[in-house]
Amino acid sequence: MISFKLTEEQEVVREAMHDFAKSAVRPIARECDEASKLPDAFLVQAAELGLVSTQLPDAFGGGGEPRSPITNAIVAEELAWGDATLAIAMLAPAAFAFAVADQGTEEQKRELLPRFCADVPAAAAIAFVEPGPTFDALLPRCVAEPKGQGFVLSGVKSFVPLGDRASHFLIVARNNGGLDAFIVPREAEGLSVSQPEKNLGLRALSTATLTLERVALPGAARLGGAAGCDVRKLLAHSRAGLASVMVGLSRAVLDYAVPYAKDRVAFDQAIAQKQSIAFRLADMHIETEASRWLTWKAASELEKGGDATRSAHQARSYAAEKSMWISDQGVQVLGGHGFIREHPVEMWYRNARTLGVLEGTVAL
Amino acid sequence: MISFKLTEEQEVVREAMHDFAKSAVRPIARECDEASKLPDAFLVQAAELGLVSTQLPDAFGGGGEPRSPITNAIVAEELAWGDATLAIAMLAPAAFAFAVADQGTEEQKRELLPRFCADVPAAAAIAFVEPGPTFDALLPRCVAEPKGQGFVLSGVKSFVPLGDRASHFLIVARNNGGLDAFIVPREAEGLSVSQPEKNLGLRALSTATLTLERVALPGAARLGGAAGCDVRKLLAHSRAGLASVMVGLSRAVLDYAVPYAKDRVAFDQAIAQKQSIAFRLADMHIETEASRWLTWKAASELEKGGDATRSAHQARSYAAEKSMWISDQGVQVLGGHGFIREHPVEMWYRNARTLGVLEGTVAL
Amino acid sequence: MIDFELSAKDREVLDKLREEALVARRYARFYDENEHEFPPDELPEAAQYPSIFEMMAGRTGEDSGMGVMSMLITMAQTWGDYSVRMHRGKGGLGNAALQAAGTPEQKTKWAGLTLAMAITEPGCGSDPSRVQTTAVLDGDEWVVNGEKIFVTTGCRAEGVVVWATVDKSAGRGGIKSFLIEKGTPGFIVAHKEKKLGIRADDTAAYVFKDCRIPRSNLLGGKEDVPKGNSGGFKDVMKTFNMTRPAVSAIGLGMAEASLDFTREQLAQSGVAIEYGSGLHGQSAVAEKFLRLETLYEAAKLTILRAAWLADGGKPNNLESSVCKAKTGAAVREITQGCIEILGPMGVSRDHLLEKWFRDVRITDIYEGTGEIQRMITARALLGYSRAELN
Amino acid sequence: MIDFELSAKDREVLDKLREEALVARRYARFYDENEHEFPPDELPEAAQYPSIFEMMAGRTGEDSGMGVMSMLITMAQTWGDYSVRMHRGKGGLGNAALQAAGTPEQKTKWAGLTLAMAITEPGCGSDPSRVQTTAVLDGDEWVVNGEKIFVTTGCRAEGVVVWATVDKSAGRGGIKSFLIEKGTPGFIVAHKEKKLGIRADDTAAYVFKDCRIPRSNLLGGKEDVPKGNSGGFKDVMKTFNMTRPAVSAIGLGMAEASLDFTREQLAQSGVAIEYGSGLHGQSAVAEKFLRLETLYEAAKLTILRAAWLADGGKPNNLESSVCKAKTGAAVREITQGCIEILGPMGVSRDHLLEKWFRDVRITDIYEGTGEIQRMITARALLGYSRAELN
Repeated sequence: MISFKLTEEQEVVREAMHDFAKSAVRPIARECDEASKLPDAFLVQAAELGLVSTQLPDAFGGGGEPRSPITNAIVAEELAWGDATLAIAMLAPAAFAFAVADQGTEEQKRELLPRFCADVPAAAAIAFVEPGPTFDALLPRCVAEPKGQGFVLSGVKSFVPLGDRASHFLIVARNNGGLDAFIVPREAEGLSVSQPEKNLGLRALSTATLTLERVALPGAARLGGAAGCDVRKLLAHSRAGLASVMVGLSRAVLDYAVPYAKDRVAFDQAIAQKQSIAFRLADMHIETEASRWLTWKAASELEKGGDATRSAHQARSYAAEKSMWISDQGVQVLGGHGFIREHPVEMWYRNARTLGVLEGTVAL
Repeated sequence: MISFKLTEEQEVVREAMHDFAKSAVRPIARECDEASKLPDAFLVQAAELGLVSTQLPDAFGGGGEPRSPITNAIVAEELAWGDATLAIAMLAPAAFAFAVADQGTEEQKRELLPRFCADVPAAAAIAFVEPGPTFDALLPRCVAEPKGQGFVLSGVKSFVPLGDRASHFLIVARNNGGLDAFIVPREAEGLSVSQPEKNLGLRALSTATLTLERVALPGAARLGGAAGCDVRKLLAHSRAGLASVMVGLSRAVLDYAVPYAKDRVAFDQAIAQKQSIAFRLADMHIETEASRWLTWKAASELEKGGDATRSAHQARSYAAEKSMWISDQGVQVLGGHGFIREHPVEMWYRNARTLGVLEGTVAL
Repeated sequence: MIDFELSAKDREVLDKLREEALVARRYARFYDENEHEFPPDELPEAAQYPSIFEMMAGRTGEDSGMGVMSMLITMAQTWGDYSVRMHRGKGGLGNAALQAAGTPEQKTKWAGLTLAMAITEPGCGSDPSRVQTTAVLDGDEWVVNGEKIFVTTGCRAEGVVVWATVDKSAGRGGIKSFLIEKGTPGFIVAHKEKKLGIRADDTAAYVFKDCRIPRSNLLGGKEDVPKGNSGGFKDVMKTFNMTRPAVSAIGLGMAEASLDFTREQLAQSGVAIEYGSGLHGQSAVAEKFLRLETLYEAAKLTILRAAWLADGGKPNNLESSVCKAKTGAAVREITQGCIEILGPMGVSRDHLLEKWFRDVRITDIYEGTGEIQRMITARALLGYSRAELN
Repeated sequence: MIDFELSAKDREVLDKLREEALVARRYARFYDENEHEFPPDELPEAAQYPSIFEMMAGRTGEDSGMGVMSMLITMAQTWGDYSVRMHRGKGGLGNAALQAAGTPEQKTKWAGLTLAMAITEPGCGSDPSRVQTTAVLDGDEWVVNGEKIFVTTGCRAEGVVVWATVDKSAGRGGIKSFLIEKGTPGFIVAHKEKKLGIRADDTAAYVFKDCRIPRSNLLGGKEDVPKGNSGGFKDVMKTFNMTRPAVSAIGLGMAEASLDFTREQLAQSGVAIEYGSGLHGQSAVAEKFLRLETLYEAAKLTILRAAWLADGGKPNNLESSVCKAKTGAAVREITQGCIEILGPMGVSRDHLLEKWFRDVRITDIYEGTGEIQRMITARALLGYSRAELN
């Protein structure tokens, strides 16, 4: 039955996350961007929210609540409303942990999941993106050759979040014809992790480039073991996650532009009273809504465990295009003030353009 | 040197063509559309303009003026301002004749060109388009197999203008790997010309579907004879021609929408005083201008005889997109009146969408 | 809980309706090319198809709300054709107004009539406050004078709900709606419009010349003219809260038909569409199609959102405008884009795509243009009054 | 005769300038990452490159007009970088104003100075008529008071042309421009803005506190306040007729650089671009690139059109707004689109594409936002006065 109704718990979570975004995220977003740095204190504070552990099995120290992509979509939107960069920093480990919980072998779960339920949870990330001008999520250059009982991994991954602190990476690679994901510890021989990349946006995410020179891995490093894993499912969870972040960013822009436009006077009227501005704000609202509903639809399909490849693709591509457009219009509504760093809009404009080229990094 | 200056002759031609479009074309456009018929009287009247003959060599009875794609672009825009359908009907034979004059053998010129210099010039057309959902100008399905000294032509062409009266068709087909064009008389064995097609727009053009069932042709039927011809050049001339027609259509919409919007009152103001309408009209003007300059650039490259493939592609694709958008906005500006056939805008909307899928049909 | 999956029951109903719609579609071209003809109240095949009421019997709380369901039903029907129906239900826009604003007596009295809605006048488009048609009380009768245009199904309707002012000085406050039955002296159907699309759906122009109707034909019965410029007008506006989503659904059903036709044609030509890939794994055509398909999905969800709110008894004025603004633009882009993809085939009248392109165009115009919808959206967003943003 | 081909001479000049620009580009990232630094007046390699004046020597009537040529020169330079130049020519926006509105004496007196232009104030954006800065005549001196923001090159300029009102009651008619040299008591450079892009190009905020300047520093010397709201203001506006195309060219040069970089990267990855084909012969990436390239070409031609009119001494107020509206939007779409095509590589600061994306953004804002340009375009198109359309 068609319903847009949040459960009571979801209403509570949304409010809590919004408060956190407002009080703990938004206030430090600019300084993190200018410094291109994630404050450790913030990550500790964020850990207390239990974003990762709550939905992990209690057998491994988790909260034992069932994984809920819908709830996670709501969480991601609220946190990203505060700041997309910090939201991804908070959610990246969950992407890794959920992948293991969902598709890992018992052994993989036993070894890895407890780390995310510790007081100071582990940092980890999924590595989907690759450098180079023709990156496509389903056509990675990174390759795994079977060797004996194990694999040898070669290739380059970029835009891996938390590169400065992640203990494990989940690396997507070709594996004779198909796709697979491999759990690679930071200290693996042949893996080199670059200094934080310098990028247009999401500057505080301290993303890294991973270079894999014939990294030898045991067979147990393959997510799902002998059975392997469903990379398209990882991708769908990730795309819906990115879409949620984009919706949060779009809403932030709109919430900032509306009062500005009502306040700002030109030609003896608030610019918001001019149709060209008013109608644009209307379209910004319309597209934020539409993006959210597409994201919720993907999340709800994921929650039911069906194949959400299509709805997740739709949510991400639509939200990417619209969040780009909305942040661009946000700059335009603010005019010169949209171009200077005294206001957050120019940062959102950079973050939107950067988000739009990502895969992986987060998941619902 | 960069210049947008028309020659004095071009200024004169433009004025003459505009007067003709205003007095002889626009007034009958609607009835021709409703009747899906080209009045013979109109074609006779149009012939007196000598659009085709003027730029054909005097050796074949022509005016002997050098072919001028720039002048032809100006002519096409003005006529299409009157009506795109009637403009194409007037210009289609020129596309055929110019192709022969430009790339034909002496023999082909001697046989065909005089027909276009007669008091009642011949009707003829280039057949580029093919039916089917994946038509691409450079990937025709129509094929010519060499046989003895000649060729055997098989395939289907659609949207061939003047199908009800053309005496000759220039048919584009694959010819071992490459592309060629073949002169096919209407009565050729194996060629069947359909009844006028029923289409969304350009209804009065009486386009036909040509079915070629192993049409046997002498080697001399191949445009350019043994040397063959440059189909990309035909395509470039045609695309620049279509772009000119689209520019004329766009200007017609704007010229109609502006006074309407100044006249129409809503919420105690002319709707043209509302930014959402005023700025849209501004964009309609801006895009009409931009389309015209792209078209002139392609025309000027064609006039110099260089390879205009790129500029012609740009002119056509841009003008197609913008004329579609402009006519769509024209309907919106008129509101309910844009949807009823008492006003020409709904016809222009249909014509724009139809023009956008064409290749061939006209040329500069 | 958030859910976008239809119940088995609803799925079954909608699937049946699409079967039916596919049959109705056979007649679509005929009524498009023969503008003077009216589609019949029942198609020859009607006997084999149950009425919607039979199909809907036995729905429970597990199924979607009626508002949501009626949007999906509308889409399923227009997916077949804009005008041709297996069973043509009675009732036009005027009946919605009657339901929304009529008194119980009025609802029962006129229940059986198909009612059109006459708002627009030659001088006024989307601005109802400019209504010039007057209704003057003379004893126990209203005397109506004025002209109306763009009256949907105005020719075949048995009656009409007419907007008229009882007090011009009161502006919007003076606007009331009146029910006038066909055949009433002074009620002239002036002519039938020739249109770009929806040609089987008649659009009439009316003239009222000293047309006398009973005092009781004032919809809602409230004769007093409220101070300020709202009141009676607001009642009238109520009508629009479900018609905006409904009109959006009408357009989107045809947009969906266009996408389905295009997908089919591409598949037959071996053009593959890959949902996993990004820009670098796609052909230009596939990428373009994916964009249009996503746009369809986005618009659909805004419609369902507006309807779902109504089902929950929540205000949906903003969302009704959001979905109409979004869908009105989307259906144009989708049908234009499908034609671009299929090229010459797309503009041929041998197929219905070109008709869908023409038919959807009205949905961004009637029941309030896209501009009006953005105005309403912006006012809500900015907390502006009509005076502050117009 | 209509012609879009450059003369051999002009081609040669522009080719040389691009060589030079490519060298300047080496320094682009440094000044972007080190916002506090000023690019030098001459780069280390300067000796090897002739000045523009030397290069331009010997041009004839066979070559393009100076207006057109200067647009192409601007594009060639910003194709290298927004701020870094091999030889930094003296002169800012203020010098253009001096040329347009100054008296002969003023032109000679201040010829040597680099002049910024101070128009915007904290309270007024694109609406100059709201200027609050005042200039009051006291004996033989003007006393200037007020604040200015977004003063381009305001820190390094040696002087500034300031808009101030001598009579608020006269509205736009009361606005005059004054030349104030750095170091004049009461002229304070308050701070330097941190920006999204064009970081090497300083943007200053000024404060004027009882700043006294000679009576002769009134640009143009006309002290009388014309009736109605035009006059002096119109003189001031003259400045904009070539700066709008120039600002458009600044943005488009960077958009072209983005396209060239993207084309190169795609070519290296074996992505072919076919100009003959339609939708069905292209990959999604190639089709997207073609669209952006065409958009670039379209915008470029609107700039050349506006400049060509000026060369012919024809009014180009409308065309200046047309080209700026078109280009301001085009450069955003082009740089955004190139990043989308190249994906992660596009947002990496290892390449300049992400910088071009940031740098071009200002060109749809300063010298009149895209909205203002559409307003001017619409007024001309509709024959509306400022009062009729605002």
